[in-house]
Amino acid sequence: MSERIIDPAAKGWATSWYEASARARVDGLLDAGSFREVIGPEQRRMSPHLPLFDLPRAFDDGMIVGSGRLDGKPVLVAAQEGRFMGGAFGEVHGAKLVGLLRAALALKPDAVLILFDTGGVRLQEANAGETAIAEVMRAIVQLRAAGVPVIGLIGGRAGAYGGGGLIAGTCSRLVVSEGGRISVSGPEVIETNKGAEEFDSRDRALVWRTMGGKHRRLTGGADAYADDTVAAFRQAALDLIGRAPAFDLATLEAEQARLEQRLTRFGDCRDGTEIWARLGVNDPEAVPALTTAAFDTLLASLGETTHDAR
Amino acid sequence: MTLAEILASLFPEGHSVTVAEGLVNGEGPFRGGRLAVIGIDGDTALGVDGACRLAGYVLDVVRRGGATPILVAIDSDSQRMSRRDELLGLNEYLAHLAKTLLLADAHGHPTVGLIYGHSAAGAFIATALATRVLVGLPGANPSVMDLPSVARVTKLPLDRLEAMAKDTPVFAPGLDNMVRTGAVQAVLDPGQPLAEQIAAVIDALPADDTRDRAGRERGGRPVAEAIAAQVVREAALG
Amino acid sequence: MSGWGRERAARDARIEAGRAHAAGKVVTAADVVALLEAILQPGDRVCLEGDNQKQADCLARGLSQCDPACVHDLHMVQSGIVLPEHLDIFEQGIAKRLDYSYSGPQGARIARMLYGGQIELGAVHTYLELFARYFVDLTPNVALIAGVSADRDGNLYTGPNTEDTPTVVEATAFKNGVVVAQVNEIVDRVPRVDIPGDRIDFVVEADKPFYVEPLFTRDPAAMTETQILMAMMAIKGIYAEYGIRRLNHGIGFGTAAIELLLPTYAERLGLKGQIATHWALNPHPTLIPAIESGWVKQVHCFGSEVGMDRYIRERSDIFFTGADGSLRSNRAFCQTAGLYACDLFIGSTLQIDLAGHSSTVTQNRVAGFGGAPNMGSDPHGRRHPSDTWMKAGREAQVTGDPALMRGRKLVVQIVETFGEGLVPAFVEQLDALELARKIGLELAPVMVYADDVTHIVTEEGIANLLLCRTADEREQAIRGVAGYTEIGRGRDRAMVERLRQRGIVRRPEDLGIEPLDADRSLLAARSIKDLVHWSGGLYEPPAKFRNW
Amino acid sequence: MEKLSFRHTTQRALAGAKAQAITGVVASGNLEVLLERALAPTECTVEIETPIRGYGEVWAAVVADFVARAQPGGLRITINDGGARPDTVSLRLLQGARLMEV
Repeated sequence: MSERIIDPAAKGWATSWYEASARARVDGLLDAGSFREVIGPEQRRMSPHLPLFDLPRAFDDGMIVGSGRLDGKPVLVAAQEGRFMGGAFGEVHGAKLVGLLRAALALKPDAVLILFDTGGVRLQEANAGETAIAEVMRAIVQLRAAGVPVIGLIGGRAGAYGGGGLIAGTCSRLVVSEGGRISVSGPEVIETNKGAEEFDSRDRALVWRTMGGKHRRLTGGADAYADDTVAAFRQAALDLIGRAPAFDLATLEAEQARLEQRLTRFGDCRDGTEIWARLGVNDPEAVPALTTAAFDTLLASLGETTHDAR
Repeated sequence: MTLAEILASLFPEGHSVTVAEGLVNGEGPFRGGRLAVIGIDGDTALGVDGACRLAGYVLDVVRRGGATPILVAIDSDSQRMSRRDELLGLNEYLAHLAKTLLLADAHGHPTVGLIYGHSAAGAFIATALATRVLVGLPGANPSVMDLPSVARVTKLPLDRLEAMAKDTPVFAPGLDNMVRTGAVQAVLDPGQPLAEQIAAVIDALPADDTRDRAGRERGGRPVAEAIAAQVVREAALG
Repeated sequence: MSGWGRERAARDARIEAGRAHAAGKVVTAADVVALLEAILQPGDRVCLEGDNQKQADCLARGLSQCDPACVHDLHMVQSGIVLPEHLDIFEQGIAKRLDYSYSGPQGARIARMLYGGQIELGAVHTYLELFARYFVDLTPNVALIAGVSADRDGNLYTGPNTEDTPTVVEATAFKNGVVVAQVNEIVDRVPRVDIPGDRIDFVVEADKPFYVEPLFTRDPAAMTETQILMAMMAIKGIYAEYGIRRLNHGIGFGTAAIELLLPTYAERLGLKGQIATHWALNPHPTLIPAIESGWVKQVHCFGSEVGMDRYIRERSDIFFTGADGSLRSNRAFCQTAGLYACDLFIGSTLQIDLAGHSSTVTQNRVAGFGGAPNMGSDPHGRRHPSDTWMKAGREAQVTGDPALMRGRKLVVQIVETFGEGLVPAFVEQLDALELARKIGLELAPVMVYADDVTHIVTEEGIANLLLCRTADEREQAIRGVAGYTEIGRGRDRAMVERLRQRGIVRRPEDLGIEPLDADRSLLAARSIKDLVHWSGGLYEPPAKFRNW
Repeated sequence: MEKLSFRHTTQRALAGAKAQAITGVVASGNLEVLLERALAPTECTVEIETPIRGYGEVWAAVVADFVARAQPGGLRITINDGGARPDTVSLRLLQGARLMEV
């Protein structure tokens, strides 16, 4: 399964990360033809639980794992398919990622790349999904402690929500695009539980100011901001592999300080634009419309958004 | 059991554990040393402020060194659902809290989760599920989502879900189902002193993450272990 | 008093009564109910401006709060039944009879009320018909209209959404009626005078800006490969073939896909300047890439579109704008343009029968017509030729002396064979017939009649109905593009093949189109954000369409 | 879920030597198609799992047209359907066959 599913040259368009399938992302991210899938779709390791709910299954349960090369470097890769069950963690889905991370501990690749695209836990397999997320987080931390960087890439339709947001927070480094969202509770969940006064989920601009890629990058929740192209994600992942922070007491103490400082500085802010203004952004209202180049220039002028405290 | 009863059973000689705004912190004498306790009480939702404080407590224990075990006692709501929490990056705070517990474990502090009330979703993952071993007390009620909410989202009738929940531990809320999934290793006996039971749990800490094996043995997660093992077997750098 | 000025005197009396609640012409939002109770009389014909887009919502709320003992049995004559208040007044007894045109968002409720006899229905019109009747036998006694701003003399600025206002005011003010305008603000000087003050009797400063729905915004992110394939076929098999320059598009995703393929696919076919240059169209955001690429020469608009104002202002070479720079739309004129000056209408529908009649009515909804039947019809009064019109005329069956042949307007239905929830678009019998029977309509609500339709485009191919010579050929041509619906599977395969030989049914491969090439990468914009970029930041999409 | 299964004989084997391919995603209105070169050169099977019941005749027609058009001899085709419309099914089948011809 290593054909070029999308040939950018023939289309005259860069391939959008947001629109691409999980397989197309993996295919375009890695060196051409280098991806080797483990437990491919032909093995039909599908969810044993979805039929109980009369729901269709996917051959790969929405999680694609395997190995490949990134600019020649050996890496392991996991990719979630956000369109199948919202990319949510079920038993097989989660176990494939757990297995990949455990394999990495022995194989010591140059990095593990996790291509997030998830709404969180799959409700129909909630206990399995939640437990798998806990297993994933423990495995990531062990890998990081062993010196293997774990890089998260977030720019899919489903974002990185729920437990996916927690796993993202455990990674060594995160790449995010404008469309990427990172959050625990989704806007609809907050609105359902707390009312539209708390969060109007139909106000999409508000959603992105609160949990979108630019906001996360500006506030240090992500380390790199990429254009919505597979090529840009590939470049960003390459850049980050060599700059992964250690996992030790010093890092977590720095993170504690960073997060405490965020509460002190921004704890009373009601909107993303207020936070950006306090960060020193001259025209916060203009941030959502900034092009990648202009946004990168802005980031460069705000030193504190780049850190090793993760 | 209430938190006070738990603490009394753990620390017959007294302790310094306090609860403020639902956050639990302190310690007590334990097997000639100390047992640190952090946690959430009173079905409190875990937001950015609480997660940050709990993480600070864990780092304090690690900084003090030794091999002080950490008990994470949980009766919480889910993560706090608010615009402010998400604006400030709740995922980073919850992940940070989990990471501090995992770091403590790596630094030789045995970490034990104890769920004695409710817990759900992000709050559960960031606390009790981030320990080396999680045990429960009868009456505890971990859940990802209650059945009426599941019914709403899946558009399945509640009575059918209730019937399915009886023999499908993979999705149904409740302590027994989390035991069968392997997330909760054991249920303690509230009639016996907890100090000895926790000590026994610490003495038997598994070296690796054995939750998926337990899930297979107990029937709650029939295939996870085999899938993960197959990936470990077959993955190779190319 | 002479016997020839009674209407004028009655009008003066109404205005006099209304002045008690006004300072000059100006009325506060709090006094709307008192004003309306003063100027309205039982049985009045009232136009409560509800257009396709903008709504006189403050006045609608006021009317619905009037005392039915004082204001009752009104005869509402308005194009749009859009707000809940538009129907509340019938339940309250304030209004009794209705002549209207379009009821999209209230389609289900209006069906129930018609069925329950709560509304005495005159007729469901097209826009142009209703506008025409304003000047013949449905002239309003009172018009309640909406604008952006007014001065104290009543000079009115309608803003980019002028829509129906000039027509309504023309009919009312010049035939002894009273005109009340709600405006978002009272200003010393309006940006431009859309309606002179001597036609406006009262100005209400509304409690909040009038509501406008973004009806014409189609998110490219939701466009499917199937819609792209249909758009490719339409461009190559119809636009290029007939050299269509003057046209109108419906609001569906299929036509939006055509707009987004102009600067890419159509450009590669070398069609720039040959097709799609002059438009009667609302300012569709999906037309921005074609405009920016130099495809479009001119666009006249029925109304505006939320978020497009700044863009239009900066593109006055393309759009009709006032001295102040903002868009001047006008529904009556644009409908006329679509009817007489366009060579093609292309739009979507929900149901097509075996003869080619189509309807957007489903069993429980009366959505009305709006303008589609005028756009989607062959105007027999047209007398100017064009190459497109004449070519279509030659393809149609000519009876009698060929020297007396006239042209044909192209009326194209572009539909996916299955809609939402696997509901087939091709049916034995239109639901409209059953609905008409159920609620006692004399005329079944058919959107486009079979004799007006010239082509049907589906993902399976194009049926050219002009070239059909018998009813049987027509039926098989329709079945021949009806895909896997029951209608499609019921085709006579041999006959469809014969129709294919004659070019009546054309498959993608007959047009040199490879279905697997129908890829989203062909779209000039794949997201709303792309449209913003194309516009140079001038397009400001509403919040619900943003994902950044 | 409804399970459907079709077996066809083709005039020839599908070109190319690719062993397997997958296209599409199981999502609302979409489907995934797994194609494996696993049968005799003039055999083709198509197995389907779909949550929408009662469309067996439509599936039969879509599959028959595909087989006639693509001559996918040698292929075992398995479909997980998410409620796709027939035109989408046709498109995915043709996409899948093209991937196998590489």
